Amino acid sequence: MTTFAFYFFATLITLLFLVTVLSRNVLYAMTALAAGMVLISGLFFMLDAAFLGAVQLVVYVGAVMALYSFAMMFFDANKDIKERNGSAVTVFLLGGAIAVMLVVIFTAPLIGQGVASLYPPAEGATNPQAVGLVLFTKYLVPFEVAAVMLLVAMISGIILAGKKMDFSLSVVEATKSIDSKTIDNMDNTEKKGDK
Amino acid sequence: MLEPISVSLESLNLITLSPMLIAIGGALLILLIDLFKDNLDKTMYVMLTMLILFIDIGATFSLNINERGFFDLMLVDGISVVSQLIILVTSLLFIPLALTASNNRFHEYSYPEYFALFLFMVAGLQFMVSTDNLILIFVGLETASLSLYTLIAMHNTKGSHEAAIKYFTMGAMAAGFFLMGSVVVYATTGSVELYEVAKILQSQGVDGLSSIIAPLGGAVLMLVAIGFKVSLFPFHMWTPDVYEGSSAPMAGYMSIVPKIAMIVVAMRFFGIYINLNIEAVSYLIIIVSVITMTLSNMMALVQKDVKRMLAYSSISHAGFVMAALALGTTKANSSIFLYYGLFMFTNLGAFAMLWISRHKAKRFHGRYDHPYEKFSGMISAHPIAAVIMAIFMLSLSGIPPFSVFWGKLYLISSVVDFSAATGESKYIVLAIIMVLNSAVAAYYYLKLIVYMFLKPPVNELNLVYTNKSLALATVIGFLVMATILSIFYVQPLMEFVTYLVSSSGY
Amino acid sequence: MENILTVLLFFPLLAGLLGFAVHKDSIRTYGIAVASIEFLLSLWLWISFDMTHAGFQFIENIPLISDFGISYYVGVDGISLFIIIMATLMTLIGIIALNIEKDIKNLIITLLFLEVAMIGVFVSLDAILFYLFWEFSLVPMLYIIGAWGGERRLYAAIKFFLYTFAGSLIMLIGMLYMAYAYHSISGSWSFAITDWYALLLPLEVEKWLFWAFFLGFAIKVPMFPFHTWLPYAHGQAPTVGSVILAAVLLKMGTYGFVRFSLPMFPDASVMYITPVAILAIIMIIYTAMVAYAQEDMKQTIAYSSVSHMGVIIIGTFAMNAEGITGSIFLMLSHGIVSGALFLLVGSIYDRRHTKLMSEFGGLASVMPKYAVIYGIMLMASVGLPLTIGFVGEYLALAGFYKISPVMTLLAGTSIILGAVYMLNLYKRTFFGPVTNDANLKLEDLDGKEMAALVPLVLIVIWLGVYPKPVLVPIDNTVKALTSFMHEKAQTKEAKATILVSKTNREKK
Amino acid sequence: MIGLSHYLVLSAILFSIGLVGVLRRKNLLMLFFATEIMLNAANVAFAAISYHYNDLSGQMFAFFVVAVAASEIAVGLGLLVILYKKYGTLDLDEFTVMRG
Amino acid sequence: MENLLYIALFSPLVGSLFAALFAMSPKNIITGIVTSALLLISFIASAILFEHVMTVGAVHVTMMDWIMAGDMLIPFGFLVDQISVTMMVVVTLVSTVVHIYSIGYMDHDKSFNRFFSYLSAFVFSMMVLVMSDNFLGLFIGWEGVGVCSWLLIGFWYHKEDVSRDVNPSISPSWAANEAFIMNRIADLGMLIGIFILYWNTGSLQYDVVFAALPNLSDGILVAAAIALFVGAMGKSAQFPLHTWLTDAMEGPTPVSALIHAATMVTAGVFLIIRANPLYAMEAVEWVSYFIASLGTFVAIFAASMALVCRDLKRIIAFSTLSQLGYMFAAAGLGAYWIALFHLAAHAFFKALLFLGAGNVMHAMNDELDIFKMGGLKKVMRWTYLYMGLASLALSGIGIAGVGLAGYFSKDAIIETAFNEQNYILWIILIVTAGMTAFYSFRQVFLTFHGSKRYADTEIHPHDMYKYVLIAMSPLAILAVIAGFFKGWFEEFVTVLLPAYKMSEETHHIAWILGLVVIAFAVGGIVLAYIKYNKGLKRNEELENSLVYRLLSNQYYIPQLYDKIFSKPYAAFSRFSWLTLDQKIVDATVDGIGNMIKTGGDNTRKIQTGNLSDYLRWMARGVVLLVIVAFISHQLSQGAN
Repeated sequence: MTTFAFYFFATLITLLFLVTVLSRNVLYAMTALAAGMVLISGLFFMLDAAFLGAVQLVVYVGAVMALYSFAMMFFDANKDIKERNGSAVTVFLLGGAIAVMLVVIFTAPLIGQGVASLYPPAEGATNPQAVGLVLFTKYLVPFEVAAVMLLVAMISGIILAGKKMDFSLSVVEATKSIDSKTIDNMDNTEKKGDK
Repeated sequence: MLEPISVSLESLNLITLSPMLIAIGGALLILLIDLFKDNLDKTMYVMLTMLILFIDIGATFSLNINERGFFDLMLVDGISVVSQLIILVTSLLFIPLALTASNNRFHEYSYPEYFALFLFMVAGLQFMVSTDNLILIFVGLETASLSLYTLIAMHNTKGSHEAAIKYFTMGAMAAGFFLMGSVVVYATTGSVELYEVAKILQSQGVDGLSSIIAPLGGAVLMLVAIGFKVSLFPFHMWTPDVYEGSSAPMAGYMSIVPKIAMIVVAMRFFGIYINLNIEAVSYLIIIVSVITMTLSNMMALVQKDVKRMLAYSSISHAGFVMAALALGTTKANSSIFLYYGLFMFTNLGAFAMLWISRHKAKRFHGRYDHPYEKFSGMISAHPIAAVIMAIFMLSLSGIPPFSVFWGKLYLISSVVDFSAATGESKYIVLAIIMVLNSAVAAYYYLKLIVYMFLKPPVNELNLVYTNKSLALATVIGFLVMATILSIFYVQPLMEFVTYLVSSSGY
Repeated sequence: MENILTVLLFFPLLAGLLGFAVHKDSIRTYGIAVASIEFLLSLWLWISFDMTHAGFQFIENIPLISDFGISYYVGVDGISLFIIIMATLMTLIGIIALNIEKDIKNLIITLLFLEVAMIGVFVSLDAILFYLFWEFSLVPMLYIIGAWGGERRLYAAIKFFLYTFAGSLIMLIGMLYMAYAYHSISGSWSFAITDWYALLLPLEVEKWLFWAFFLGFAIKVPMFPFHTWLPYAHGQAPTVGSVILAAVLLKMGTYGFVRFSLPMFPDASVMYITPVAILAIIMIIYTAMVAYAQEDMKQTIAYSSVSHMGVIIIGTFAMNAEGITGSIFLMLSHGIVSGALFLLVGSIYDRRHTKLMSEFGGLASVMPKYAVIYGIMLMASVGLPLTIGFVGEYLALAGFYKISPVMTLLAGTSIILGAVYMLNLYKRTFFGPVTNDANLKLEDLDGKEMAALVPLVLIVIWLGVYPKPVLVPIDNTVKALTSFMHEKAQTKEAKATILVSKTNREKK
Repeated sequence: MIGLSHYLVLSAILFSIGLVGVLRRKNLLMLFFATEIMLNAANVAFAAISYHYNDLSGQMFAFFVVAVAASEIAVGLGLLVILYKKYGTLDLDEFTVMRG
Repeated sequence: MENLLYIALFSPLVGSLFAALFAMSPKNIITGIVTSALLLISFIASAILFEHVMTVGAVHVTMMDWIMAGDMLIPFGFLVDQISVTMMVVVTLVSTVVHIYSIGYMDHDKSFNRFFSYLSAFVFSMMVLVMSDNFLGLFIGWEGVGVCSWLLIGFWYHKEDVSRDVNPSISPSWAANEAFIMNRIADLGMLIGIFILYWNTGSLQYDVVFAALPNLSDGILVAAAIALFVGAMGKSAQFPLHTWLTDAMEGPTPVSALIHAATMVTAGVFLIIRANPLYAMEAVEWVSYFIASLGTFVAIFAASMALVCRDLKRIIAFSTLSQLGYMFAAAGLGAYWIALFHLAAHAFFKALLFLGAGNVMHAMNDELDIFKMGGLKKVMRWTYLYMGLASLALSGIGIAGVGLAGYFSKDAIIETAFNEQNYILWIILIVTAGMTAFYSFRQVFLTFHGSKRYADTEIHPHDMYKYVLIAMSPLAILAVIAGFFKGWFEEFVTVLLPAYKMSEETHHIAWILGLVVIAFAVGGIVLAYIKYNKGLKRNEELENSLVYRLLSNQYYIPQLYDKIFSKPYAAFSRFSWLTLDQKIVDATVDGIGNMIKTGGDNTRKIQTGNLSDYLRWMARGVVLLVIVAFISHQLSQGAN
């Protein structure tokens, strides 16, 4: 049963992600991505990581995909995008080579066989409980840092998408030929403006 | 039912968190102030940030070395303290560069959030160096990186956007490789804490080809991520573009701070391999660093823009430093910090000199802000500025008695010592390659001096120091003095660094 | 005054910094005054120098970077004493003869900084301190060549800088290795040369260290085939630059051989006498021929410098007191003579703005004083007895004869070939009818030029006739050096080759 | 029986797919999709190893990766917005002013 | 006596410096007078010293230390013994005469003062050369006379270079350089000799060196002897370093008289005589024999060229060369005192001959071609007399113990050759004696006898100033009577020099030998008389013959040197500079620089600015790292 489920999920995820990567249509790509993410959460459930699976569903399919959808609309990108892919061969060769390499690494005998678990799930706890136990003791600091990171991301998003970025104080876009005087004037007027 | 967890506050050793908490708290304070009061002048924020950094430095100094805290997650050892100090001091020198002559000259400083993000970044980097848990390293790294991308983009020029997106995208890919590296490490040892990893590898042994594949693969994947941040070939490609696109002080800052943080991570991570005598990793690092310093030197040679040249030069300096990292001796590791400790004054100074002459319009070249021609004949127009810039260039090229020379000296010495101690003459070859690279590098630093001192002014658009202000002059003055008088503080610095590095066993 | 060396070293630095405050109309006089004081200080050094004492004197040792064994460690012995005096003298002469109006303030200040670096190299007893001044000397020279030079000055300046810089970096590796070797034996770090002297290295190590140092010194000397930066540097440099370059900067290389290579690696030095001597002989003969082919007076003198430096190298590797003393004396004499020759070429260049021999001819009738001084310097350059040039050249060759008669014969062709190109130069420039009308109205040397040149003429003759006051201190130190080397040498060949002079043998 | 290596190989393949996407995409938005795939690939591996060792660190790691991914998207999209405003395109072939 | 020694030595220097003070001012007769007077003082001092040496013995002083390095200690030491005092007297005497003569000769020259300065400086150098008590001191003088000779040959430096066909010596400055460089070549040999002696005897003092000679191995002795002789060959213009001497005639005639006839060129002979203990060693016998043979060869070689020469001064120069050959022959055969005697005698009559030639030149407006002279004996009676006498002396005319100086000295040499049973040398020397007589008188007859071939020019010859002619008289007298002091001289110098006595047999047939020589000499004179007394009859056929052309072009040796030394040297120099130095050595250096730069240009291309490319490079980097890691692993495994 698990075997079947694994292969089912694995094949499907692979195919969906391939669509994401290869499709010319943003909409298809995004849909396939979202679907892939959902299926990955299936894998998580299979791996006794129920909480992670839930987070996966909530964050990815909920938050991330929503963001992407808004972005897609903003960029008006639901049409086919012409991409000049000059060297497909190189790309696939590289991808293949790295895949082979990773496979070799992962299939190599792992020396950690039989290593004692450092943070086993607490006895008799459900997965979310166990996760919570570790997360709020050992990993409290990363958790807080992650909170800071999300704050940073929020601020960044606000700033970058904000109106204030529409004009720039840092440059004078000089398109026509300019002579030194005008520039000095520009620099000077600015100075005066400050006072 | 689950047992309640009881944790004593002392065992958490919260003091280990204090420096980062100060930075984060400071950032939040700035955000709060911004929330309640608009239109405060940037000078207020600059000073506030400096004060916070100052307290941060104090907190860092008061840390006890070789302590763990918070369920052994935090690790305050020598290299953590010394790298935090480098990060903080550089930040302290970087922030006042915001005080340009007129208030609204540059976009980023019009945001109070700029300073908050900056402090978040500092905190992220501090986390990154104060732990040996890959998870916290990753989260710290991402916190710092995301802040940094924004800080770059906030300069708000076309170049800065291009720079930010390039940096961001490559950073995302590098993050992927960091994760895969962590996966390999985790898969191999069942732990994401480096000290545990080291223990397990030590006890299991890594003999034979089959058992080394995974650790070696992990090292390769990690090296991609580290190489990206430290800018090693061929993961360096963002560097020149990002430096060119971002503001000059930011470029100078980037050439030191994120790198030193990542180097600490590399030291922790590769230290495991080196302690296990896996020579392949040393060779790997050395080969990459040699390629890095050589190619970036060659590319720097043909640049037309000073800032871009400095970008390539900082790549080559990073390659230089990485070579020492591969040795794993105490001296080599201390020399890295000594090097950056001395390099930061000079490099930041050089970028600051570019900064004060930054114009809003590109007056000398369609694309570049600081083409060499801009500095032509500078000695007659601005003799003092020319001399200062020349001193920075001489220092960068490793001419004694300026600061970088001492770093270089100690660093090469560590390579030579290693060779002599192990009897392996190939490390002498490494030393020779390193010095020959210095000689090549001297050419492009010299080129700027040649333009400043030996060429007549060719452009009627004379160089104006629009950004010059007392604050900037003070910072640059300090940097120049630190560069010139380095001979007098190298001894205590060396003593301090060596003490810190050796006390935690690196 | 125990700390006279420190005063000597930092006086020009201070003067240079204060010089920024001096008005540019008065800077010339200021420069002359400062350089004179410095010269007098160096003379004082000579007077208070204990001639009978072979070791270092006026030693000062202040730790700078004690964890790494770097200290401010200075001192002089018979070998460095006179080179220092020559450096201060040539700086003074160079400033007196200065004929540049453009940015003269910068030039004078640069010269004073250069003087610091030059003196620093010769007083340093700490390898890193030595290296510091060694490298730093490139910077003012770069500026002098690049800012006041001829048409291709940038090329010349950069080539000069990079070439010598690259070479000395390899030397730096050697120094670091030495420090490590010292560390591994004694347990502490030291870059003090005197500590290094005592170090007995394994032969293999000695060998490659020898070459590491060799490269640094050889490029500075410059030895064939590393010499090509020199003609450009000289060809493009302003007069004062050439004077100091030829007189002092080149000596740093040969001084390095005496100070580092010989006492530190006696076995390797003996082992590599032949290859080094072959290079030196090629350098002597080949560059003498190239000098002969030159069209430009200054280039001839530049190449002749290379050729003469070959003799110095030969003398240094003679491994006996005669040769080494000779080569040190030759350093002094070559410094003064080539400095004077460059000054002379400079004065004609100032008048006619060309240095091509074909532009001249018959100058002897138009500018007799000039011709006389030129003639004296020329004769000193070709090593006429009773001029300064003979003593060193003779002793260097005589010393090397002990090593190899055949190679001495080849090296001795220097006296023939030197005469060939020098006389050819003199004939083309000074003899024959005045063919070029522009030369008819040339004025003879003026007071400023005479003030610069006449002292040199006097020195040339004085030290040619009575070199004893200079030779004796040099010789004392060199004798001590050879006996030290003899004692230190590990191989039989080295012990046999390094000759201890009689007086020192008797002492034992 | 499905073992650890199955998951790891799947992870490797997914990672490579993501990588191929990163390498070939010229549209930045779609390039970001590919980076998400790379991060998810790592998550699969973490979860699997965590399961294999019966150790929660992997899940923790995966948990933080998700957080990072979310933050990255926020910043990344912010950057895309400003780029789109300034350049009017998301084609990365257009952003090649700085080179050499 | 020390003071006298210093007076003799330094008064010429004082004179020179005094004249030098006026070097750049217009002619000032005082310089001539003062220098001459100082030389006279020097001469007197020398003469007193001569007397002192004869009666008391040698004087040896050490003035001060010169060079001290290692074990080498070289003082300024001066030794006045039989050999040096002879030289001193000869040198100062001839110099004094030449100085006084020059006051007249250089009368119209604008560089009058400079000339005297040089001339006195030369005398000083020559005095150092002969008086020094060590080899390096000798070398000072050796080089010093070389420089003065360079200055004086090139005295009229303003003359321009002309082709060899017009003037075989090209120009004074060219000739000066040639002389200097040729001498330098020999000097290298001499220096090597000095090195050999120093390293094997530990000193350069004559007495120490000579005392140590018996302890040295044969090889070293031979090497030292050869090296020193090479030095002597240069200064005394022996084949193949002889070409400079005739070219040196470009200098003012007094210079030729003093330097290139009487004094400097004999320095080589002096050296051999000085180093007689070395050359008398058994081990170096064959070197000495070689010296004698070379001397003999040069004697006839130079004489042959003189036979056809048309240049008044060059004839005398060739004859000088020839006579130097005689001296070397004598020295080589071991008859050092005879060589010294001929040296002294030759100094007198050759100086006289040159000064006479100077008079002729003065009269003929510097015309030197004897084919354009003739019939001068009426207007220049004194000169005619002096030159006739000198020529007779040179030819060695005399009979039965009565004769001119040359008769005694030269005959003795020829006799020595016979005495050594070296009949080949003997015959050659005799033939040379005949040739000497012929060319000497060819010159006399063509100059003074026959028709006035200068008649169609503007020249109005007249004799020299009286005081000049009077000043020349001591030389004339000595040329006549010097020979009578032969026995006395032998006694004087053989205190120091090895005595050389003819064997019984030779002594018996000495008068026959003398007759043979006289016969050849007279034969030469007669032949000259027959051919040239009536005037010049040019024989086109003869002049175009191979032998004649060969001789008149000095066997084409200067041209040959030009072709095989000068031109290739210049060409190779240019090649070294333009090709080796610039295209190979320097181009390599620049090439490395350019290579790095080109490398930079090429590598830079990977930095396309395109994000996709960057990402791909990152991926390539991963693959690259894997490969490198694998190789590194193999490497480290291989190493362990």
